[in-house]
Amino acid sequence: MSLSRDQMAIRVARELQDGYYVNLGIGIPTLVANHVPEEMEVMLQSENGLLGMGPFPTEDEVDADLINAGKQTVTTATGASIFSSAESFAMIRGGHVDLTVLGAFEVDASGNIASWMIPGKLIKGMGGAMDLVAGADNIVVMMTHADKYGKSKLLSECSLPLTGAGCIKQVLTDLAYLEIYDGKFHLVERAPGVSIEEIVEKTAGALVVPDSVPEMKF
Amino acid sequence: MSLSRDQMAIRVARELQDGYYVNLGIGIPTLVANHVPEEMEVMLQSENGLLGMGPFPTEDEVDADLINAGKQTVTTATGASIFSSAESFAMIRGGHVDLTVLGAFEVDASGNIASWMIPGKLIKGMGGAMDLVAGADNIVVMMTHADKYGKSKLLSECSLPLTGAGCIKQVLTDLAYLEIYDGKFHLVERAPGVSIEEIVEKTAGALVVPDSVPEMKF
Amino acid sequence: MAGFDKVVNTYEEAMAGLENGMTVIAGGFGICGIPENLIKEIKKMGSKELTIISNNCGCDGLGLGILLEDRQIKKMVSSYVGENKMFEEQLLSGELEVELTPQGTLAEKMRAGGAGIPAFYTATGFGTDIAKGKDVREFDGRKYILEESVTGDFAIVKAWKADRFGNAIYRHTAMNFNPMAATAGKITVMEVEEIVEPGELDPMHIHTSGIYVDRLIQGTFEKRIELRTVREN
Amino acid sequence: MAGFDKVVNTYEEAMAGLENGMTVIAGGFGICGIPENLIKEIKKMGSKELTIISNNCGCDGLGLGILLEDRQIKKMVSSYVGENKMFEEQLLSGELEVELTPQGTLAEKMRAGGAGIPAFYTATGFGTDIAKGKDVREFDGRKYILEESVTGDFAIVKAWKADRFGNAIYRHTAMNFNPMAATAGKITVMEVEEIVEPGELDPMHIHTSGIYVDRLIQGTFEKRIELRTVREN
Repeated sequence: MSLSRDQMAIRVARELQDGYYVNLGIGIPTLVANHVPEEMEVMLQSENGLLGMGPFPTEDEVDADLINAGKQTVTTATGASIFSSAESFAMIRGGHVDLTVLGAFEVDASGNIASWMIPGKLIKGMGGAMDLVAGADNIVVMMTHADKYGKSKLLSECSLPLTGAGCIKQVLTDLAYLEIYDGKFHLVERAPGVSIEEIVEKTAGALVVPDSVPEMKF
Repeated sequence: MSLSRDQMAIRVARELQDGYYVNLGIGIPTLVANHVPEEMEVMLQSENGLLGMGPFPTEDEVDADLINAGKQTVTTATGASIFSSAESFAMIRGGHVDLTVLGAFEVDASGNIASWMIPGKLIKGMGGAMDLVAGADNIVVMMTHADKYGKSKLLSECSLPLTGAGCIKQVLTDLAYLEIYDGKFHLVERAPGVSIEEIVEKTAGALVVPDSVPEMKF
Repeated sequence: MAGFDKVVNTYEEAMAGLENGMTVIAGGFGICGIPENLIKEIKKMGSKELTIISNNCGCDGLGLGILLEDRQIKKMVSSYVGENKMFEEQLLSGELEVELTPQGTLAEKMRAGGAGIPAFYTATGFGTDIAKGKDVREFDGRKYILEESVTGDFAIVKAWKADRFGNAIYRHTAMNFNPMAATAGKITVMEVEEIVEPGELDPMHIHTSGIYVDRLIQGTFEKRIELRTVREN
Repeated sequence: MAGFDKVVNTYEEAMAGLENGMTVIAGGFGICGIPENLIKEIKKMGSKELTIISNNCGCDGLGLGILLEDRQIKKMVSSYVGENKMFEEQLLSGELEVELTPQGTLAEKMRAGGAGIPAFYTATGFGTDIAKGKDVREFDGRKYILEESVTGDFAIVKAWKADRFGNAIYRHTAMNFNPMAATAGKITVMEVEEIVEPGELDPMHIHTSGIYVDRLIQGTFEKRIELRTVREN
């Protein structure tokens, strides 16, 4: 069985460590916030200038001046700090964020990522994605293994315009957890009940399958 | 008669305009602050991170955390702002300071300035002087016309290591007020009772003397 | 004499001097912390062929989006131009030019522009379309591209409070691009919710020093919310 | 678990891991806003061959000056090394190397180092000895030199107050180089006059975000004044 979105978030949350400053991309990555282990503290960075993002506000707390990078109203957590966009990206570009989780259209065996533009569709812009992938040492890409037509999103070479070159080392899909190095994908874990054959079949880029590939446990 | 230090400061103060943000270098330039015309407001920038420098503190007001770039204890004026050194030099480098007044060892007819180092003597460092001369459009150099041995400090080419290249356009000495352009010094005003001959004699760099050179009035 | 008093009383005065073809840098993220009324004044003035440097282009009917209605914008420099029907139309018809710039690079370009730094190297965008035609250089084994700074004929920003000298503080994440934008205008116009007397704001907590502010005006703001997201009480 | 609590209880813990030959970036201007006790700890540890990046080198008997006593410094990167007898001796004897850097360039080098900008162009120093060996490039008809950023194995900074998470505010001009230094250390150690609980400081007025701070310690400070200058009451 492929992972549900929540299971994907749970698996990514296992990469968290106590005291981590984390940037969660818009979309599925935000679900990771719901699965921070209880004994652990993490602080969420929002690239529009907030470190220490709290939960969504109650109706009474809603404040037009307090939003996240997804433009949603939010609150501040205890011990938050607020700063300019230049300062925010100084943190990101300077490698001060411990973990970045973001979605993608494609990732390839060289660690390239395409996540911001599909030619022919309207261009909306890369927002902070190019800065995030260039700035973080520790990035987890979170996406489905294949698109809705069954076409692999783990390629030998990205076909879409890149968000960043050679910067992705870890990918969590609905089928597997993989690492990227030496120009290849390396299968590390598989979703419960998902066969190695299915993963091999749905991975277009070079894939190394070790002798033993443990199943994720939930 | 050559100008006194106070007369020099009075003459430089005539370059001030209401609402000017001004950086006064350490030494003689600080005297300019004493001669701001009464109907005028200027704000002093101190490059260690203070805009709106007030007078020296009373004994009771002395605060080790509030100093100027000369390391003297100071106070803040009403409407002051305090910021980091990076922000301070962003103001300076970005050309936001309206007038900079600083001393020099030598200035030459190309607008070069030497003000920070005399080889053979111990090197103390340029501090913020190189940034100030590179950042300001409007700089007045304030110095004696000749050194204590009578040797001109207005040269065809600076002999000492430069603080900045081609950045000085105005010089006020104890003998004259001069502008620099087209690779020459241009005599604009002379100190009361100082002859053009004396100025010509003590200016080593190319000097243009117009038909009429008014005396400064005090 | 006026001294450091930057206060102007009308939006006409605030935007006086804006001409066709000029470049305007605007603060704001989405429609949070945008200079709503200064933008409305630009619409009223009808200036054309503007180049606008701003992270986003507002939305339909609010913020910079309203300048699309009369085709006042020639070119947008932005990181994300979002969901804006009119934007899409003008882009596809070729009436509007867009220079997409990564968000952090855009923020740094504004800061650099205000700080007298003409260009800087960044890893952001290396190996992507953004890098095309840009210098590449290696430092410590990693490759970076050279990005040039930006400045504007005008900068329009929105702060929370400012004293009459233009010393300003921003409220929460309405800060965003405003502090950098404020430094990068030949003429910087700031609108605020409240103007106070000099001395009322703590010098240690000023976000934007008055040295950057040329004109200051107090306004009232709609402060629309783009995505109202709430939890149960 | 510790979470974001950065507080350490001893200066030994604060400086643990400092080794011979490392680079240390220090905040402070003159002896204003210097991390007095962290410097004393370095003296106590006796680390040698240090490269120190700091605007100044303290004075005789206080601040970084005390590291000269046991010849712990191999190289200083500073804008002004002031009146320091021991400094002069070691410089003239060739025991100490000095890399003089314009003050604004030094501040920007630290900021850039912390912000992932490996190099930037500045007009400061163009045409002077500082420009020797550096790339020159013209932008808009003016010439600029390329300056590379700096980072340290350690950064040592002094703030006024910080919460346990390391969110800090500085007092008056004791801010100076501290905010940039704080961003540029692989390990950043901050000492403060007062540690408060998270939530006590307004998020909008934090000067240095806790993300930059690895270790935090509360100390007592001499805060000597270099030039006490007063006027009549």
